[in-house]
Amino acid sequence: MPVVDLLALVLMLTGAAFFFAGTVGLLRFPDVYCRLHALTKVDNLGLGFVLAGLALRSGLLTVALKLLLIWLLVLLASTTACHLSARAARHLGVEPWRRA
Amino acid sequence: MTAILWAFDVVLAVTLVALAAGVLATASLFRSIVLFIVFGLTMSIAWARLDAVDLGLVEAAVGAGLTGALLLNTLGHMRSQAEFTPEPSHGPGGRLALALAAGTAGLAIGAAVWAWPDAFAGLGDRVDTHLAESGAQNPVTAVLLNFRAYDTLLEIGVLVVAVVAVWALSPMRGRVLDADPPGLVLAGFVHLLVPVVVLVAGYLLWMGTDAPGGAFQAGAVLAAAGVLLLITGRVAPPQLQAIVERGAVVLGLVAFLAVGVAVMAGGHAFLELPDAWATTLILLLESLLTISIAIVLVILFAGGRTDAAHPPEDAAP
Amino acid sequence: MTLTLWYALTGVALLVVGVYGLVSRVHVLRQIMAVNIVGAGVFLVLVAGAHRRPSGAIDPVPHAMVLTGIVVAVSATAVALAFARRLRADADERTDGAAREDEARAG
Amino acid sequence: MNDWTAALALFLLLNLVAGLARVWRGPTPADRILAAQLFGTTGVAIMALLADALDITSLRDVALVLAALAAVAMVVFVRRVWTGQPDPEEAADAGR
Repeated sequence: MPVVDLLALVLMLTGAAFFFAGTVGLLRFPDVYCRLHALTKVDNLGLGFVLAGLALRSGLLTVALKLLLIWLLVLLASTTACHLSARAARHLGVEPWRRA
Repeated sequence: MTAILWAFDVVLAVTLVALAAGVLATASLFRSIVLFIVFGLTMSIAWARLDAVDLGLVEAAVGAGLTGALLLNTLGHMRSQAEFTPEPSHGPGGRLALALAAGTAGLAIGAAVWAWPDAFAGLGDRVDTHLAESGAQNPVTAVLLNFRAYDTLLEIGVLVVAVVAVWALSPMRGRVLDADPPGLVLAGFVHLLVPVVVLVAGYLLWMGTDAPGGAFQAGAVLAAAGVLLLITGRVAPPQLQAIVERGAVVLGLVAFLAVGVAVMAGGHAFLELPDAWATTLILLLESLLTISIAIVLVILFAGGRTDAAHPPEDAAP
Repeated sequence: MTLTLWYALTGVALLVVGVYGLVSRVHVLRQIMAVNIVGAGVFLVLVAGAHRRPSGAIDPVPHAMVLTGIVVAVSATAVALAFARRLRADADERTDGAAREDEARAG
Repeated sequence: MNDWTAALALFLLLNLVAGLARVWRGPTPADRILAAQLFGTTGVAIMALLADALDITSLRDVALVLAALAAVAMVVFVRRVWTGQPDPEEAADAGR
């Protein structure tokens, strides 16, 4: 396997690990505020790694730029959605979790 | 390779059916709607798996931007009143009968599908033969704008009729919407995102003649940007009073008819695009259709005029 | 089992679930979603069937039909939702007095 | 190496399905609407991986559309559905 492909594979596997961690967090964290971290931070890092791996695999600058644009758009959307849903949850009266 | 993709197909199909069942089985309407949004987005993965990229694009735009927005919007309108009415149940006998009837119909259709011949060219070969003279490299665009332009013409007609129908059902009393300022983060987000979305729509439109993309995809994406502007109060709800607004609704239909009739001057049949002009005409039609489709979808989302004479009852702060 | 058959049968399954939901559920929003699920099932059958050309390419005609179908489904959904809202608004107007009493009692 | 990207797409699809359990369980509406966000990240990744696994480059455009519209459902939710009142249906659900 060429070095570039190997590097791409490592990047994508790292991304998959982050996605897995995000899913575990989404299912296991105690309240919506914690779960937002899993979904809008961890998963985004995972997406970044996966897209970086794919960009490396394609070997084309245009493809890499398109994937970068996709990642930036997702970051923008996630950040906003995280803020909006946390605010909505607070207004809905969802109490933040505290260790009992 | 194949085994992996098979596993993918199995997981995808089971997920789709489970989501559909969940949408219809759950007690909470809100949960139902969220599952329905997810169902639509999962369909776009299925389209990707079936090489139907054009459909994946439009489903992604519709699923992420429009259907969910329409349903959530209606739920928001309906929820202001006493809402929760438990579903009357049919009783076990009735449910069993209904399930048996639906299952039998499914078995019959399933058997018909099972009996399909494995190889079936359909109309694909004829499209391939004439693709070069259609004015578009993307066969789906060639079918939509040239070979079966009648279908597309009528579809634009359906969109205009939908606007008329929605408008005929208004005005209605409801809650005052979009009055609160959106907040700094949301306002900034919309400010940043809308130009990018417009750019993406333009890209899909431009790509449409050669690759997956085109008027419907671009129109649906553009409509989502319109929904964002509407919902954050950046643009006022359409009232369909101004000639510009009304003109935009019928723009696609009128352009389509005009082109269809104009080619007849050159001795062609109605909507028969002359080969030499086909690419130009398709691009022109698609551009106008994109604008029309986007505006119609935004107007459908807005859902009718607001009645100034009868202000909504909870308008007071 | 081919790709075509698998996805076409998935479409049939969606059709069955949608039809059952349509006739067994009462809330109008859920019925509108049921109609959309039936539509999705039909689309899936059509597009799966387009995947059978001997050349391995796809038949673009069903794709184009489903593309228009999706957009028509969205506009039909919008009209149905406008009907639902109008029905609800009219029903509320009739029961306005009763609702106000309820509110007074709850408050 | 398309095998690898196909396998990763399958893995992420399973992640997505597992995440959907959160939609079902809730408990708050904000938890449920997060599912739409799940498609903004995991769905985009699946689409980009499929573009590579199936050799259909234009699937990246689908990923682009998903990414561009990822937050629309959430925006509609906070602007139209959230009214600050407790939801009678959610209460009914919780009691089940």
